[in-house]
Amino acid sequence: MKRPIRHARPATPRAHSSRARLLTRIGAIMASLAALSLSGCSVLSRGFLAPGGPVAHAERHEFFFVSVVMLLVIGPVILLAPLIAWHYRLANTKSAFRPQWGFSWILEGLIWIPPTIIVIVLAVFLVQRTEQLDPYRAIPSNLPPLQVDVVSLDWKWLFIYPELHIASVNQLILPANRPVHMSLTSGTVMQSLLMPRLAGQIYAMTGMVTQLNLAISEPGTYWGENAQYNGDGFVKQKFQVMGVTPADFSHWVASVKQTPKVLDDKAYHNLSQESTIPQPITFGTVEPGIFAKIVHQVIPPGDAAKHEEAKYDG
Amino acid sequence: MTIWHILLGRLTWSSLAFVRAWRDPTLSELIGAAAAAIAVGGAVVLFGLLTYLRAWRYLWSEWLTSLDHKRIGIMYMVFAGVMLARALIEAVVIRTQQAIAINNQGIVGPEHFAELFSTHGTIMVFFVGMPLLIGLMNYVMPLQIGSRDVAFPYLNSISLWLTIGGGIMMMASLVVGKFSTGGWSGYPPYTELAFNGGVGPDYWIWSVSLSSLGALMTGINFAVTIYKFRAPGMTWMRLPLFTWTSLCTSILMIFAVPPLTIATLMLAADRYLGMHFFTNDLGGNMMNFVNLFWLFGHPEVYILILPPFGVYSEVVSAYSSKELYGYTSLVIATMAIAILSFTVWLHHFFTMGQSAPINAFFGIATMLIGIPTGVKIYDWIWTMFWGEVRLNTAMLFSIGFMVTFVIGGMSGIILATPPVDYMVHNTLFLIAHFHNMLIPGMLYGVIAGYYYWFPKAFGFRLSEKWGRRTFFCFFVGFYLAFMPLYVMGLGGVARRSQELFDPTLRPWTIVAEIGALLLFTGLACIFIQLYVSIKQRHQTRVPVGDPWDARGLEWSMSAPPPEYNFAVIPQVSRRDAFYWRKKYDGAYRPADHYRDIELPKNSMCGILVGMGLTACFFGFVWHIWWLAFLGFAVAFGTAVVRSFNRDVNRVIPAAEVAAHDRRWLDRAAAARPIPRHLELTPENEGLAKWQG
Amino acid sequence: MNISPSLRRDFLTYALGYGLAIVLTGISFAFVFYRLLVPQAVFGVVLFLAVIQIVVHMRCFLHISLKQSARSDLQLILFSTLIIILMVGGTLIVVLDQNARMM
Amino acid sequence: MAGVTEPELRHAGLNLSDDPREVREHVESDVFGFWVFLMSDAVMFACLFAVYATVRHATAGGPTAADEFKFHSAIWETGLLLTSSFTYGMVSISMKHTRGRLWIAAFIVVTFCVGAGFLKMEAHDFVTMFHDGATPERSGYFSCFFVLVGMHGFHVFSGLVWMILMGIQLAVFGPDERTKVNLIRLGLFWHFLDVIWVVIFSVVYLQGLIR
Ligand code: HEA
Ligand code: HEA
Ligand code: CUA
Ligand SMILES: [Cu+2]
Repeated sequence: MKRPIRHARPATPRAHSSRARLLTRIGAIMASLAALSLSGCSVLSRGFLAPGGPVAHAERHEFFFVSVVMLLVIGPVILLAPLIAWHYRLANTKSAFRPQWGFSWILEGLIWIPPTIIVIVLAVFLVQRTEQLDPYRAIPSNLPPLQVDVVSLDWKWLFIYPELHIASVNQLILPANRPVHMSLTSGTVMQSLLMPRLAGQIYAMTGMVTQLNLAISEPGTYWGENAQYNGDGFVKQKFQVMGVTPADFSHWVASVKQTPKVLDDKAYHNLSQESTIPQPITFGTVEPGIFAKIVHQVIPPGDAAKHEEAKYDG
Repeated sequence: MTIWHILLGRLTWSSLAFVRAWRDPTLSELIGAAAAAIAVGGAVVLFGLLTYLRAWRYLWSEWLTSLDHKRIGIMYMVFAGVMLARALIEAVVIRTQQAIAINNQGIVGPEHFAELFSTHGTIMVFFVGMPLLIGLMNYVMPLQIGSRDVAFPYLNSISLWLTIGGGIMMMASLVVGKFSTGGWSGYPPYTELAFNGGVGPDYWIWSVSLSSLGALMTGINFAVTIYKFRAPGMTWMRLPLFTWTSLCTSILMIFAVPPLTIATLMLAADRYLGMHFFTNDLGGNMMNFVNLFWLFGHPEVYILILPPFGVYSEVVSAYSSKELYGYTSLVIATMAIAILSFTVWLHHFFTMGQSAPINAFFGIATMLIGIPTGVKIYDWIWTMFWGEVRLNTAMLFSIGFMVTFVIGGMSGIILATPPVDYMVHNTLFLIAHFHNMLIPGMLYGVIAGYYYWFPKAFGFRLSEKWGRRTFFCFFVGFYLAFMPLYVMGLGGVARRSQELFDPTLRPWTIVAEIGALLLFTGLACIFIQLYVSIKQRHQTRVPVGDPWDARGLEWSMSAPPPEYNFAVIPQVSRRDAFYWRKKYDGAYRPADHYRDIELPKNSMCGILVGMGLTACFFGFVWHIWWLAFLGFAVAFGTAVVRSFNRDVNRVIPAAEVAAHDRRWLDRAAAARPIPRHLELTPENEGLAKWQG
Repeated sequence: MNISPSLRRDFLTYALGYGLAIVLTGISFAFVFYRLLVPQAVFGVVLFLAVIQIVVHMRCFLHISLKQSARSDLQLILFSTLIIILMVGGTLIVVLDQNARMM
Repeated sequence: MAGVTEPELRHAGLNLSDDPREVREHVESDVFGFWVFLMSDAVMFACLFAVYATVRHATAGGPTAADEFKFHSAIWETGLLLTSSFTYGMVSISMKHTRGRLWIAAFIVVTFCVGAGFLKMEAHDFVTMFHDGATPERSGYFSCFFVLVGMHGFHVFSGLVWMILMGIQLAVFGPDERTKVNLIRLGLFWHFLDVIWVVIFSVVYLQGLIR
């Protein structure tokens, strides 16, 4: 049951976020993102055509498959239309002219049946692939999946590692070669999580939990973003995804556990204010069950009324 | 609660764009103020000009109050042209922003940028696309089926004024207050009070409501017209294809608009009455909005594409000098598309988390639409086969359409594959897909139809030279502007991004910018073409009315047509009625005898109802309750008063009809029949030579 | 006052419709009030009776018949029914499935 | 015009056999246009019903349907609405068999009263629900309930206003062609509201009361 705790926000909440501040807040992530892409050089290497995990890999495969099939059918159109028009142009007196010709069974068969067959073929693959790539479906592996609880906030991402009792904001560190299972919810409006080289989108919605499975094949640096417009800070809601070796991962976990910050109701409440943050944050301790509390909207969410002053000060 | 509050609701000084720019003179606000200035200035200049020319009376009595479907159609198109200019400038600003704003703020701030894409999308769909097509259907369809008017001329006028009212609201949002930032689909909870307390979403709700109300009434009107007002002998399988697509579009409007009405009504209930349909708390569920919106939204995109399909059918057949290939197939395909379009809406939210079989089902249903669409395209190609193709502007646009549209179809099929959609949903790839459908599909079609029917409506042809220039700009411009977006989308660039952070995108955004500017030039060419054509009209007059050697009934009368369309309602015995009549020498013959013709009198009720409701909704936006009440009272009162008026028709005596018809027949007898290769010369007086 | 046969017939149509409607409604309410079956079955019966009653209204009050006479009306109604089934059925399947997967 | 045959004019109330053919055709298309509108309206209600079905459990800890619905008022409301439909049928019959404007007017008045009775009962229901705290602001469920049932009520209200107008037109013009067409349309509208109500009492009230 949802409870009546969301405070109505007064008029023009998002209007006047100071541009200068936003500018300075582009921060380290963006810079590193840019640097990363520069080294990758081509635009396509930012996306799923340069997959970093099995899900994106399979999706790329499906993309190529459909594209090739479709190119085969639209190719003739692209060629035929101008060619026929040109050949039968008025000025070409050598071409035949049959003004009353308007039907042929053979042609009818040709224009209805092959496309139908192609659609059937595509459909068969579509059913299989959709089933296999259902975001809710676990990635087959002999390792147990790592659980990450994801909360979308204005304008940042909160990643909670419930089994490890740590959390991070705008930075997702994952062990390579181990499946990851995410549970997503939102602490604000609906958003969409997209990690282009790793896994496709799934929406995150308040009061509900959606799921996403993925894995990273090789250690490396990837990126993620919110793809569903949600206000002034939308474009800044991007984050870095790092795939690391298991050893590095344990190392990272241990180092995060050293940090003094605690993710409890109050910290979450601060975090959920509308703001963008310049650097990733980590929490060494996470209050148990906080994700469930967020889903059930037990913790008062951010209050846009104060967002003028709402700098994250944790 | 001061008196000002009662009088002006939540309007304050800072609602005015000028005041905002004065107080906070950033580039973004200044651009906003400039746009507002253009809107206000445009209105003032127009007003002044009309006063100076003493054109008010003429405008009022001949146009604004007219119930003639031809005039209403033209007014729709003029209105759409005005809105188009704005939405197109916005598109150019969007592209410019993305070209500049790589790791910097660019020229417009985040909120302003969001307003831009929201208004651009909303205007293009509701106030450009639909009015252009409704205008075209209004003008052409009754002529094609041999009718004197649409079934409900008065309703037609109300629809027009409701649509214009919505456009006025969109324009008002430039000057007072701000428009929504929630995109053309306005997803809650972002558009709920909790996150957007201003007037923006309210502007969106009410202007869209006005437009959809108008579209719904138009749908009813056209459907009944086609069902009940066909000329004797005009059986279903003799209908011209444009009429078929008009019918299917009308059916889509009738059945697809109600879900939108419900969705916006519920959003309004949330925002105005504190209800909880789509809020985050107290049992609200935004998934219902998404579901309802696309229940409308998907059929809507076919509302936008079916009439252009009809135009292509007419144009390709006429300029190939040949019967349409596969008429029956085309009819079946049209109906199949119309019905299938109600079964695919979920493909807009594959990523919402429903289970795989559901996604797969809707994915397949979506792909199925590819079959009838493909059939249509092949049919047009085979229509050119064994024909004599005149490669004029309209044909160039048609061929450009076939070649380019299939690329958009290809990306559509890619999007229809759920696993791939997970990756490219909400990215520029999607943006590229639908512009690839809308510009080569819809807008090229409108331009082709405009070129084709313009001489019928105004009595002279459009400049071919400028037409070709237009085509060049639109064809090349489209590829430059939108192919880069496919690439960027595959690279994971989210749509609605005000700022980009990756310098490798720069070359692509710059190419796209050039493309957008070229498209803009294309629009300029259209206006120049109109200007040039008007200046040269003495050499391009086609009063007899059949400049293209075309086939439908609409060509069997003078250009421009008399207000009653047909001196006598024609008897139809075959498809392509006029073609056969020309062949067997039945064209240009006087009738046996003429009868009195009854036509609806002009009425200002339409404009009163439309503007009344607009005022009412404007009052809603600003919480000016007295205005809302007053506006409603005017609209309702007008409707009631009109229902007591029994004297709504006027009669044109038979003698007058006969005299007019004779004059036209004499003109035709005096004209020289023109063979096809001379039809672009001044010789062409609108009488085509019979050449099979 | 003279009562022609056609007047009689018309009156009887309305009277029949009225009577049937009352009876059908009564049965519906009785099923719920007296809990004649398990809840799901009761709802099934209620829905079934509602459909019958709609047909009765169509026939007796709205004069829709299968005869050639009111054909364009009938086509229209059948088409609308199809659309309504698509929309309502689709919505229920989709949104209920989503709800089930997100709780 | 598309072949209009004699039997197509069989809607009770249409009695224009003496009028010229063109007039009849016009009447036919006028009525057909209204049918199209009704179907569009039906789709709108259908969407509301669909949403209603999906928010049935979204009571957010507040009152539920079973707490709030009263069996007896649902029965009485249904009875009133059905009766009004029957009495409107008498309007149509009087019109068809040229019983004169007094008969027509009398049945309109009866229908109006019964319809108004329905609205009054419904309003009373709503008020008691408000007192129990079952307001539209309370939960998604009640938002939808009030909008759905309220939308039907609003239609009934519009029908009543329309009846008043038709009464006046009848007095001014008598049953001329346009009045008749509008009375036929009003009849379609009124009977159509019955159909919607049948779904409402089945899907909303009875379903809410089943336990
Ligand atoms: C009909 C619909 C339509 C049309 C024509 C266009 C035309 C154009 N659009 Fe857009 N657009 C949308 C509908 C349309 N758009 C929608 C729905 C959105 C989504 C909004 C949202 O996110 O919510 C969108 C979003 C959108 C974006 C995405 C912003 C983002 O999310 O990142 C961009 C960016 O480049 C863009 C650009 C353009 C450009 C450059 C054109 C230009 O190419 C325009 C070229 C066209 C012309 C120059 C018109 C020519 C005129 C005629 C053919 C008529 C002639 C009239 C007569 C003869 C009488 N549009
Ligand atoms: C006129 C407008 C128009 C048209 C005609 C289409 C046509 C199609 N659209 Fe598009 N679409 C839009 C406008 C349009 N669309 C808009 C505006 C949006 C986004 C709204 C928003 O989010 O803001 C959208 C979004 C959209 C999505 C959602 C993506 C997402 O949000 O992630 C999908 C997914 O399936 C899709 C698919 C299709 C398909 C399969 C077709 C098909 O009809 C295409 C059929 C054509 C062909 C296939 C080519 C020709 C055929 C042949 C040559 C025969 C051979 C073919 C086969 C064998 C298959 N469209
Ligand atoms: Cu959204 Cu569940
Ligand atoms: Cu779609």
